[in-house]
Amino acid sequence: MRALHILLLPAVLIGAWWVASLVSGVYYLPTPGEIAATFVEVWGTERLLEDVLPSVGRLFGGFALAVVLGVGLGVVLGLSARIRALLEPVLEFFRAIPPPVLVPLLMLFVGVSTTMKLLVIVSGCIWPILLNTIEGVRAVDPVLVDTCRCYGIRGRRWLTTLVLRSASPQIMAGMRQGLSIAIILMVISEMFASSSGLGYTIIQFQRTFAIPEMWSGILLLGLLGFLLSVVFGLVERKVLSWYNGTRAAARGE
Amino acid sequence: MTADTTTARPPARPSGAGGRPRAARRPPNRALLGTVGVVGFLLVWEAVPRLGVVPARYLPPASEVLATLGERLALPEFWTAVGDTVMTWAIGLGMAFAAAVVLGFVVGSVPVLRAFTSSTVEFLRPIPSVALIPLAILLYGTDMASTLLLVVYAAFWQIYIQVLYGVADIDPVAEQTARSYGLGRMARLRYVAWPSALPYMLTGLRLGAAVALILTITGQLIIGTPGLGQQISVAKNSDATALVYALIIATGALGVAVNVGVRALERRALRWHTSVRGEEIA
Amino acid sequence: MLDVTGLQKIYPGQHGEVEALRDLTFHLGDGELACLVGPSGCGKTTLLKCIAGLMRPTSGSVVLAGTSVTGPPPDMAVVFQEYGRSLFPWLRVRQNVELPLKEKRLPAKRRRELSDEALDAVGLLKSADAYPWQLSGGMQQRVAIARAIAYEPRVLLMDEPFAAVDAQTRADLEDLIRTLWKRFSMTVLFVTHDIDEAVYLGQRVLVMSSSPTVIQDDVSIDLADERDQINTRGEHRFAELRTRIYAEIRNASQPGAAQPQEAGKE
Amino acid sequence: MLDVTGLQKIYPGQHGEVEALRDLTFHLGDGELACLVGPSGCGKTTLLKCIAGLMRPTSGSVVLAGTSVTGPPPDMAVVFQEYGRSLFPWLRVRQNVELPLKEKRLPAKRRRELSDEALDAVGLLKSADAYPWQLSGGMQQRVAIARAIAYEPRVLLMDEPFAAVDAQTRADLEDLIRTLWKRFSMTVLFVTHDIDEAVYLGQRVLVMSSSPTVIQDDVSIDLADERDQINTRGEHRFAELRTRIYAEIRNASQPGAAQPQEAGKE
Amino acid sequence: GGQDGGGGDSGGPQKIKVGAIPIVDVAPLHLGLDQGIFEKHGIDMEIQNTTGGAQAVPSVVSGEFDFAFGNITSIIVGRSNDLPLTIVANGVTSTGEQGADFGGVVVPEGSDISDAKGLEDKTIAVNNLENIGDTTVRNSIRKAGGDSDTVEFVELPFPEMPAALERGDVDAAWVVEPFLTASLNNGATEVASNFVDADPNLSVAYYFTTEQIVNQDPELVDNFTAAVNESLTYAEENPDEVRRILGEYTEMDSATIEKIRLPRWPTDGYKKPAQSIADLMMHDGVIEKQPDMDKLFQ
Ligand SMILES: Nc1ncnc2c1ncn2[C@@H]1O[C@H](COP(=O)(O)OP(=O)(O)OP(=O)(O)O)[C@@H](O)[C@H]1O
Ligand SMILES: Nc1ncnc2c1ncn2[C@@H]1O[C@H](COP(=O)(O)OP(=O)(O)OP(=O)(O)O)[C@@H](O)[C@H]1O
Ligand SMILES: [Mg+2]
Ligand SMILES: [Mg+2]
Repeated sequence: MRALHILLLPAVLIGAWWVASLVSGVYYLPTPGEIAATFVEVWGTERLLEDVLPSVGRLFGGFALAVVLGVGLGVVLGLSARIRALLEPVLEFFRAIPPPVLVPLLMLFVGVSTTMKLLVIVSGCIWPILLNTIEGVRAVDPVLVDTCRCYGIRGRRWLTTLVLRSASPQIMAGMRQGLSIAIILMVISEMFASSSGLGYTIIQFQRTFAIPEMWSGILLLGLLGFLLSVVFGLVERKVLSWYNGTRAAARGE
Repeated sequence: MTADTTTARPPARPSGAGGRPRAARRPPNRALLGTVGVVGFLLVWEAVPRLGVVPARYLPPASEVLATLGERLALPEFWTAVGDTVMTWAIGLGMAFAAAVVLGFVVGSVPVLRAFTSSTVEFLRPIPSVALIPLAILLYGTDMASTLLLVVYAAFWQIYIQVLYGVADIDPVAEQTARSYGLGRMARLRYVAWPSALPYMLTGLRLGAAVALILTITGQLIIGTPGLGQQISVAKNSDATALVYALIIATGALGVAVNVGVRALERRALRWHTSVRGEEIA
Repeated sequence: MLDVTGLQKIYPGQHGEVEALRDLTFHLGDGELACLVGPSGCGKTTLLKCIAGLMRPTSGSVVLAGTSVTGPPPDMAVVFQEYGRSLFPWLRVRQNVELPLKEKRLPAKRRRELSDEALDAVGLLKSADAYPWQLSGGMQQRVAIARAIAYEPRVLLMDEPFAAVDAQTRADLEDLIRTLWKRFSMTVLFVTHDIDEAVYLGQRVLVMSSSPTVIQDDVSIDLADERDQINTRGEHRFAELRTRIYAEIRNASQPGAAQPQEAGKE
Repeated sequence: MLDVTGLQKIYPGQHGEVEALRDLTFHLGDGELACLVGPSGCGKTTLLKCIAGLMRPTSGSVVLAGTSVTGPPPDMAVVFQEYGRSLFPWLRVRQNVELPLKEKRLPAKRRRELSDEALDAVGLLKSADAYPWQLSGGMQQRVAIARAIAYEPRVLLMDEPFAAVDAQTRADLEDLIRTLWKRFSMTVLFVTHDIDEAVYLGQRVLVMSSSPTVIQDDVSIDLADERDQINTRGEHRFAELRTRIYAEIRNASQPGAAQPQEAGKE
Repeated sequence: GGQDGGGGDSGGPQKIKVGAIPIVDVAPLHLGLDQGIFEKHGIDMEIQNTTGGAQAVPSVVSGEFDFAFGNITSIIVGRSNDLPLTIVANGVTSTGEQGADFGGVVVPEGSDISDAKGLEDKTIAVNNLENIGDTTVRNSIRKAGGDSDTVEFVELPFPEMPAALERGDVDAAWVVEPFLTASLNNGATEVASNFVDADPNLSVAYYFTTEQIVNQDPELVDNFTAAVNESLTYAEENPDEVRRILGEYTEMDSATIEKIRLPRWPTDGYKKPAQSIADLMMHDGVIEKQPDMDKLFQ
């Protein structure tokens, strides 16, 4: 049943695509068959090791950094209306700047390096994490806040047992968003000052009109996203077991 | 009787005069603090090139950039570009929002649909809009529609996922209350699911609004559809650094304006929500 | 009217299951007012939710007015034990009360009438424009009650609806429920912890045992139909019934309250 | 020990302010056990929160053990009226009870001892590993009580702590509170709606008027210190006190419950 | 001149869209429009700013643009991937003078690299990998007797190059105007003129369209070619006009416009150098088969 859930819709969509590409015969729309064939050929072991793995490594690095920064900053901003009011316009300003424009600025400060690529990833995927953390922290149940205050629960324990835990459903929502943005930004970060990497390879295919190859790269990105979301789902289920339990319990399941 | 002379620090805030006003408790003046933040940021920016942290050639001081921006503001082309950008942005965001909210609610409230679509969603979400550029150009050429495609695609997922999480976060007791009073599906959607998901949705709107703006600019930058992004691209190719930053500021300012709007909406729509009411009551 | 037959409810859980209800069977006639008492954690809320169609029993059946309950039946109102969470924080008090009436497609004027009446009955007319979170616990609970009575249901289920209100208001509300019950000839199932209340209110009192839960006793309350707070409670028969039920409950809760951890391990 | 002087609390609001407390003054000696009764919505919870330092009064002062209360004082435990929401849904029952003990830096063994004892006292030892949302309403409330007593506070504030538990358990818990109070010589302020309970438990009963709220009466309970559920409640003096307080409350709630909409418009 | 244009029967000038990146190279196109040269040839042209050949090619293929300006490698790569691209006119040509071309390899102030051979083992920034920059720079190194395989190329947009160079992120950069002048102003030194090394008459970019358009509307194509050629000549003969028009369609400041080096815009002899580029691309493995040069040019 689960397999059916996962596979049915993709199968239908692939079928539709196949028909569409056969019928239209448009140059930019190869058939799924061609793409699949190219996929195997293009992403053989060598590219996998040289291009894909380092990219995925940077992806994780950037994402982890974004989580730490986003949650940290989000807690501070969520707790203090004052600091939030102070920083919000500046943050919103940066949030509105497209990564391709931001990259030169980053390069100016940190140079052309892995750090820059990590920062590009952070610069994009931090926002959903940050915003969701802020909202989650702001929405902590006031009765729980009072409970902690009375029992003198402060400092780290207060942070971990009250604030982070009760914001965790929102934080997880933000992280899920952030994860797929991180993949997107991994590609964008490799548009600059790169000569290898998954993103770079796809862009290069695109520039050299190697269309089936380009689609196979997009396919790989999608698969990567899917895989990561499955892993993320497992983590989420563990972290939010209390939350899902609450809901299921109230529904009497 | 207001002040209490026996206590060193009267916890009271007398309603009239005669007591120390509790500055720390008054709701912060958002506009004022925000302005302080912006001014602080500009000062840092002014200082960085002036102190030689980075050469002013590549990062002109804020004052110079603002001056350039000031000159631009007088030009009609600038406002045409802003208009184009805002138009693309607004249409794209509107379409993405409508689609995401409708689909999010439908899929979120029907578990079967959710189960069947989640793998596809997770597959499609991480596909970068920039990778779709050739497809966009092929379909719509370089006019606004191709940038719109990118905008809608990227902003849609942001809002959609938030709505899904929001719909899942409905308090079961509230939901059961509604069901037991015979509220039908539509009524539950309208009176229970919608307000419960609203905080998530508004966060989604803020996320989506920024992403839409980003892709509007990126599309103009890369595809070359008219707007601020295209002007940035022209300025870059002409090595007009100060102008590039001036245009970036204009872009960022648009983002700030959008956020102010959504925030205002949020304060109105979420008056009842802990996150908002907490700010009004000490 | 209401037939509960062999009802069993087992909550699944990671650390073993909890058998909240073992085997409940009882019948409620049309227009009857029955009170349900039982030790804390014995499964009263669970039973109510099953009857309301909000929860599927593990086995057994609930039949209401001839049709088997699978979802919330129409013309039923429920006052939840978690009154605070059952009010919609985004709606004002009056809107909370009127919401189900809208769904009934009553005209605005009639809705207004009904909500005015109900809020007045629970003493909250003046707070009609406040948000629920601006009210005290007892006031919130009264809003939930007002919502239920404004709905003019055929079946009224109430889960400890007076837990948070003061003695005086409680007495008033008890009389209100009895009045409404007579006026609209509703069927009422009323969960309470207060045995005096159960005796005063009910035509029957169902006593649930502690877990594994069954109906331990079904006491018919043979007090006069016209009751009043001072005289009825002063009657000798009242004291007798009260003592009897008290003893039952004492028996019932002897082995200790239900134990989520253990049931599954048996 | 506790001095409340001229306490006033006005809630701000868009549609006018609500004066929940007008002018409260009373004194509680060290180790006293006082009960607080009053009509629903009169401001009992508000008062408790002001004493607990969770809310700033609009004017007036609260002085606890010589120091003015500006934030929650140490060694104080509170059982909230919204018991369900005061438990951490992500912590198991035992973890909920032990959390404040951790903050007190007690060693794990001692924590375990205290939580075992407290859970046992409220009859929930078997549910120690369940999550709060797996418990019934009454059980949740008992967890909140267990958390408060395991903390061994010097000052214990309880806001209708027995509202959701059954008569039998309630009686047991009443006795438990009295035992603990004597053992640790805590100062206890206990909000309840049940006048019998107030008389049975307290050394004093403070009666609050309905809004605008003042202390309407301060009844000293001159029953013997050793109380038991059957004999004490049967005493003549008990009935007298009960009747007196009942009359007071009846008076108090005469003008109708507090009215958030109106107070500000005066 | 075909005064009547393709839509002769409808009378008015024929509307077309041309994609061009807003840089010095396309000055003739803007001048031609400005001077009414296209109008004279019965063409009502709209110039759409693009961001480079890679974006222009799909737009032309999809029919969004009738013509576009694109660099030779993009066109050759497209052609070798079976895209029906056809070159209709010269775009821009190297000045052919060593050290005075409109593009070249520069090294930062104080670098010990003094010629192309010195670029061995170094990191060089180019705007696009596997494109005209790296192929011709490799060629320059080989010509200077160096080993081109040891060079590492990194991709960086032209506008970021001067900064990257100054910071030492790269050892050298291949830049074109106006960034070449900007770098030289910052103290950089020019160490190679890679276009000149490849072919003194190297045409870096062309105006192109698709075979469909050539087949369907040969008259339009002829008109366009004629108009472009006339514009190229006009630009070649009036450098001041070029500098004037640069102030209009770009954002360069007047000081820069005065200083930058202008390319050449000849109207013939541009086919042969394309072969040199194709050869270099074959050599570097950028393409796998020689494109059909006859089909490439109309
Ligand atoms: N979601 C759940 N998961 C596991 N066990 C549950 C769940 N909900 C309730 N229970 C268990 O079922 C039993 C009955 O619960 P229920 O809420 O019906 O009791 P109740 O009679 O309403 O008690 P109270 O008077 O305290 O409200 C309890 O032992 C409780 O622990
Ligand atoms: N956040 C708030 N905003 C505005 N008014 C409030 C707020 N909280 C409480 N009130 C008002 O203050 C008054 C006192 O409330 P409080 O909760 O203290 O009453 P209470 O005595 O505890 O009542 P109960 O016995 O019903 O719990 C009520 O009239 C209530 O409407
Ligand atoms: Mg219950
Ligand atoms: Mg209260």
